[in-house]
Amino acid sequence: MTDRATTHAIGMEAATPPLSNRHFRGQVVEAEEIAPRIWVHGYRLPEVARRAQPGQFVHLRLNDGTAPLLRRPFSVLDVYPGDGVARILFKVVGTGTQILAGKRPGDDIDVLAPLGSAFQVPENVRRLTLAGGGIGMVPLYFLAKELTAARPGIELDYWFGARSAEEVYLLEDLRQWCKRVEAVTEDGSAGRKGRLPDYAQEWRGADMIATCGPIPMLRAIQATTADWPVPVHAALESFMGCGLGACLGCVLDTVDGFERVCTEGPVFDLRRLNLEVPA
Amino acid sequence: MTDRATTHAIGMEAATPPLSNRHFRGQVVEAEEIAPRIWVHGYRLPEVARRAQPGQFVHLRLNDGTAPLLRRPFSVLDVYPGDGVARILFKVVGTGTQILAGKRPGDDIDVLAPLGSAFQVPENVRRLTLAGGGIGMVPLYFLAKELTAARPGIELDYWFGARSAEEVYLLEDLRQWCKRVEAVTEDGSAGRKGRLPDYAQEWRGADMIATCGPIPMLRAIQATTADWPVPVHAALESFMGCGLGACLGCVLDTVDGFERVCTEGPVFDLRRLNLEVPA
Amino acid sequence: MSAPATGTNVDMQVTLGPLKLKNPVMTASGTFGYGTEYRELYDPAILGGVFLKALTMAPRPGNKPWRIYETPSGMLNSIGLQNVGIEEFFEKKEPFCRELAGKGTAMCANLAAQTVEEFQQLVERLETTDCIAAYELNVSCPNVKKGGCQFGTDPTLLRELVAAVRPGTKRPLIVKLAPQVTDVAEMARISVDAGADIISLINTFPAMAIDAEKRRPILATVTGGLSGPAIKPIALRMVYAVRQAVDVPIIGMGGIMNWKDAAEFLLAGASAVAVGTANFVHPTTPVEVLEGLQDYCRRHRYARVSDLTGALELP
Amino acid sequence: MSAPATGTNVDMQVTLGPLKLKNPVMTASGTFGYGTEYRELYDPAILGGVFLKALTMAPRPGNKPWRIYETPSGMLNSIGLQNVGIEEFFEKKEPFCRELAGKGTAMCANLAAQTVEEFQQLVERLETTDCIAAYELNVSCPNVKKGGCQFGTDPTLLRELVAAVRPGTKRPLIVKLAPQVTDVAEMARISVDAGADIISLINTFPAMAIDAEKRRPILATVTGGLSGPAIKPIALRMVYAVRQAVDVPIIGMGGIMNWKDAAEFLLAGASAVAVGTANFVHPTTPVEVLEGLQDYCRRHRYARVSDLTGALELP
Ligand SMILES: Cc1cc2nc3c(=O)[nH]c(=O)nc-3n(C[C@H](O)[C@H](O)[C@H](O)COP(=O)(O)OP(=O)(O)OC[C@H]3O[C@@H](n4cnc5c(N)ncnc54)[C@H](O)[C@@H]3O)c2cc1C
Ligand SMILES: Cc1cc2nc3c(=O)[nH]c(=O)nc-3n(C[C@H](O)[C@H](O)[C@H](O)COP(=O)(O)OP(=O)(O)OC[C@H]3O[C@@H](n4cnc5c(N)ncnc54)[C@H](O)[C@@H]3O)c2cc1C
Ligand SMILES: Cc1cc2nc3c(=O)[nH]c(=O)nc-3n(C[C@H](O)[C@H](O)[C@H](O)COP(=O)(O)O)c2cc1C
Ligand SMILES: Cc1cc2nc3c(=O)[nH]c(=O)nc-3n(C[C@H](O)[C@H](O)[C@H](O)COP(=O)(O)O)c2cc1C
Ligand code: FES
Ligand code: FES
Repeated sequence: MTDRATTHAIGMEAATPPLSNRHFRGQVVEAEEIAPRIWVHGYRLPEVARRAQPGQFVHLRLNDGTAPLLRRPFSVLDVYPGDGVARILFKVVGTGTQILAGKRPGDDIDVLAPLGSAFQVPENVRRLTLAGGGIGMVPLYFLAKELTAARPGIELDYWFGARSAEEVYLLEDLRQWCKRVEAVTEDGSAGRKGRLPDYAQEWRGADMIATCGPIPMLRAIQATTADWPVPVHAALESFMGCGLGACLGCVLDTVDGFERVCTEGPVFDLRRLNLEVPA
Repeated sequence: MTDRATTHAIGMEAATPPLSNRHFRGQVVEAEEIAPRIWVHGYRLPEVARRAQPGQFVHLRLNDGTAPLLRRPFSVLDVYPGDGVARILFKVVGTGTQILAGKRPGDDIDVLAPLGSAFQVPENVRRLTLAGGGIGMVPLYFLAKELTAARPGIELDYWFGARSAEEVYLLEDLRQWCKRVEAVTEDGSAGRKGRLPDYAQEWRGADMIATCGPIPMLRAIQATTADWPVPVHAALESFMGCGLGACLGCVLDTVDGFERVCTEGPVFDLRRLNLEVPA
Repeated sequence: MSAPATGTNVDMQVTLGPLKLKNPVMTASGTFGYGTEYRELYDPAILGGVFLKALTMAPRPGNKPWRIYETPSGMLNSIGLQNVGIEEFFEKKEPFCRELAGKGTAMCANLAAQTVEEFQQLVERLETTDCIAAYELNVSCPNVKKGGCQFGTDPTLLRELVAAVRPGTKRPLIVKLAPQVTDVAEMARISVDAGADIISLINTFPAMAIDAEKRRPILATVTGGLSGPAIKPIALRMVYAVRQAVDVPIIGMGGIMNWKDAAEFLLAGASAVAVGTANFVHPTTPVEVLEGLQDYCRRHRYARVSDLTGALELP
Repeated sequence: MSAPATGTNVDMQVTLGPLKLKNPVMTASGTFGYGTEYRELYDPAILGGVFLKALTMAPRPGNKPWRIYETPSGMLNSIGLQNVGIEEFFEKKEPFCRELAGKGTAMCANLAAQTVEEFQQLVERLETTDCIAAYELNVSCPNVKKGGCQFGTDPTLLRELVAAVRPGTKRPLIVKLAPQVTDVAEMARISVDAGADIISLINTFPAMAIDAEKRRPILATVTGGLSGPAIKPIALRMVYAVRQAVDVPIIGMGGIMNWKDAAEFLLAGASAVAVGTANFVHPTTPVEVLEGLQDYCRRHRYARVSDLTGALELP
């Protein structure tokens, strides 16, 4: 993993001292619209760059005002510990992400991070299928990159689900790390036509499945893989309040009762989840 | 009055069609911080540039969100009808003005304008004293500029009140138009020391006084000039809702009952106002 | 069934008991003057209805300034029912009402009074013009010491008032409920039992702002009424609660800023909506709400906007 | 008089009847867990007090998701009193409470129950630990079908509850009032008459959000409680109204985001404040409120922060 001194030049300045072990003020060092309404941001956050693991998220404050009020959670896309930079990838879907998309290199950013659980890939996994729907690709991108560096020889299959060709991105990076990269689009404009779960049978050979995406997609994968003898882990989303485990606002239903996406999650054993509610 | 083709270059593009006779979408064509926290903005608003008169104001929407919610009123600083540009000058005092200060040339701006009453200078006025406190200088600047163009030979005295030297600006422009320009600062760091009303006796020779500034200042001027045989007109401020006369939120007390700053005002005969409340 | 709104195949007409509106978009009392103030911005005749600024028998000067203040996603007002009084209304404002009424916009008088008798007098006087489509009893203004607020918070007084006003008119009678009550559904039930044809809600919430540096209340009246997007979630809940409690149509309001907000009120149970504070923020909001609702109906394949009312699917 | 807070000559201590706090800054129930969740961000021992997450006798799973949603300058929640139950509290959470209590932070238990008896049992059980500084009766949670809300809106039930709980403890008894009542001052009076030492307010407002495109309520429970800056003007007015009605001290809350908001609550009549939703937005808000209030007192030459209480000057 090479650090990118040029792109992250601003990141080379002295970092703002951490506000605490989990609360940082960083600077935007990279802001690029890589596809329509899809942005990649790099933040100078040395501690986060050192500590964040695939699946974990950052909880961003968007403005100093009261609307939007709450922070917004985003999975970590990857980290450059040498530069002290952590990156996210996000899609503009509402007010908060619109404000975020307006930030420019040099702007400050207030971050709680790294938060939540990470993907745990057992040592014996030789072949891992990564199945990301839409921006669900983000934590899996990080996972692919980290595993490639940490476990030479591991075989990665990457399945990228999207509505159409223009919502498929960063495939070049993924191809560097993965033996097989498949795009699946609803309109067939890139790769195969259909939805990710339609192709789940092709993941049969994997020692583990790691996935992330909309709840209907996860529900379908849950059904298909129900009796497979391999771990199936998923990164989930939820409306979040604190991000710290205090408000109990972000729970999902599991076989052991309600669990917090921000603390026990976002990465869960998919089979433990009851995804009937909500949709 | 020369139009400034260079500065307002962006302004030469085709204007957005007016939303109505009073409601326009314009573009920022100039944005300069001329003194600490004091900004001059130029907007491409051909209709407003044609119609606005000294004393009138524009009512600006700051964002698409709900906080800040209400529009903010700003006096017109001057207009360049040839360029189709109207300018304002504002001080950053809170959230709204902070957002406004973040706008850059090319950004859109949503404006209700021109609103309110204008300074009416009787034909027989030969010598006019203009007394502006702080950003109260804005409508008087416009008035000085317009009268210079429209009534050659009129004698203008300009008194600029401020806390200190750094809050005194645009004196060069005023000196072009006014026979006498006096600064009065509370700390004596520029011009005379004290507050504007301390020098009101020096305005005795004028045929008319036009003033604008904080209510305590206006109250003092009201007291001093109470029995002077000349018109004393003032531009007032108030918290504003609609800006259009509908909400009845912006009233001040007058000898004839409550009157709306946005409709009957902002320019009032100072003697008609009861300025006891509010402070 | 009437012709669908121009240029669309969605039927925008709504029938609120005895009150027919050409579309469900109205403007809220006190936020639209007498309709004249917005003429330069768009033609108010496109509106389904207009709630006029509150009328009292005698002219009222209103409260001292400051009267309004901005709060997070909301605003406080304490206008104090300033209005020209019923006689000057007839002299100066009635002609424009007549003009709009002639174009099919329902002009609804918002009545404010301190006594049952004054409410009755207002109705009696307004019965003499045919340009008023309905009466809205403002029993909920939080901004006058003695100005009708007690009617909105006291079940017994409310019942007496509505029952006393009812015989005075055959026109639709709308009761505008106060939100600062323990059980808004009960107040709706009482109003309907006593003869109300329609319930409108919510009025503003009693609220307060303080200038910490000056250590003084900001409004001259100390407290005022909170309106705007801040209260929308409360208003939606109240419309939903009233919808479960009574059978008469509801006019919903409170923080409507766009067509989406309006759709939410309709889904929660309102048959029409009124735009208030948004008129100050973005004066063409009612026009955009109307267009947005049409488009929403088209996308969701509702032939009539009235099909939206109460169409919320529960979990 | 105790020593002034470190590094300043302002006396930050406040005395709320029987409850002494080293400073007037607390955290609101349900927004700060049991105090442990924020330890990585700052030392909660700097706080004057902490209101623990609501406790019930049995563990409660809470409501189905979605439980929270953002609204203009506010948020809805419908947690449904999820908590570990009183016994697991003793096993797992009590040690940290003890630690904070040992450092002089008043740990206040927030009690929720469906019956008078369960409230009494909670008090009885908690009397066995000396780390609890006070009890806050949560009679106002809008998010459970049968969860104490009726106590907060029914004067008779409220009186009975407070009178029944009072004899069970000599510790300070705080009643947390529901805002969705016609006369909050009256509910405060009743609480005080029945034995409350302190009034805290406001809890969240019953409210609702709808997904217009899906035509469904967003929260699984349909309605939830509104908190945050949106409700601050309403909360301030209620604190001010209660201040006129009763003599006992008030703990004010509702949308406090910074020291200025906190100062406003003190000026309106509160003796202490609690930070709620702001803990989610900016977790170090309580620290900044504390520093800001100290600075405010210095600038305005108040020797004691307690001098701010009710210091509002009326017009
Ligand atoms: C752990 C976690 C990791 C995430 N990682 C990413 C990521 O890497 N990239 C990315 O683009 N997005 C990610 N999201 C989703 C992202 O947080 C939301 O898209 C964002 O908060 C929307 O904010 P907004 O203000 O623009 O939208 P809003 O205006 O608040 O809402 C717009 C739409 O998004 C939905 N929405 C809003 N907030 C959430 C939420 N927290 N969860 C689910 N739906 C929501 C709303 O229902 C609405 O339909 C993640 C969410 C979680 C919980
Ligand atoms: C007719 C008119 C003309 C004006 N012309 C100018 C001008 O040319 N240049 C300029 O800089 N300012 C002008 N103002 C004042 C300007 O509107 C306010 O400074 C601005 O609205 C503050 O917005 P904010 O969000 O930054 O402040 P806020 O955060 O809303 O408030 C900051 C401070 O400003 C005060 N304030 C806010 N709004 C108003 C208001 N409408 N009237 C008085 N005080 C207010 C608040 O009490 C507070 O102390 C004018 C006001 C009026 C009514
Ligand atoms: C400035 C102002 C004046 C108002 N005057 C009246 C009034 O005279 N009569 C009345 O019934 N309601 C009055 N209202 C309440 C509105 O009609 C409406 O019920 C309330 O503002 C909620 O809607 P909104 O949030 O969309 O503004 C007034 C509201 C505002 C903001
Ligand atoms: C997520 C959440 C959970 C809450 N849980 C409780 C609770 O368990 N008991 C209680 O009395 N109040 C509870 N409240 C109410 C708060 O304590 C507080 O009264 C209210 O949120 C208003 O303050 P705020 O606007 O600063 O948040 C909760 C509020 C929130 C936002
Ligand atoms: S977001 Fe608060 S507990 Fe998860
Ligand atoms: S601002 Fe609405 S009447 Fe003047």
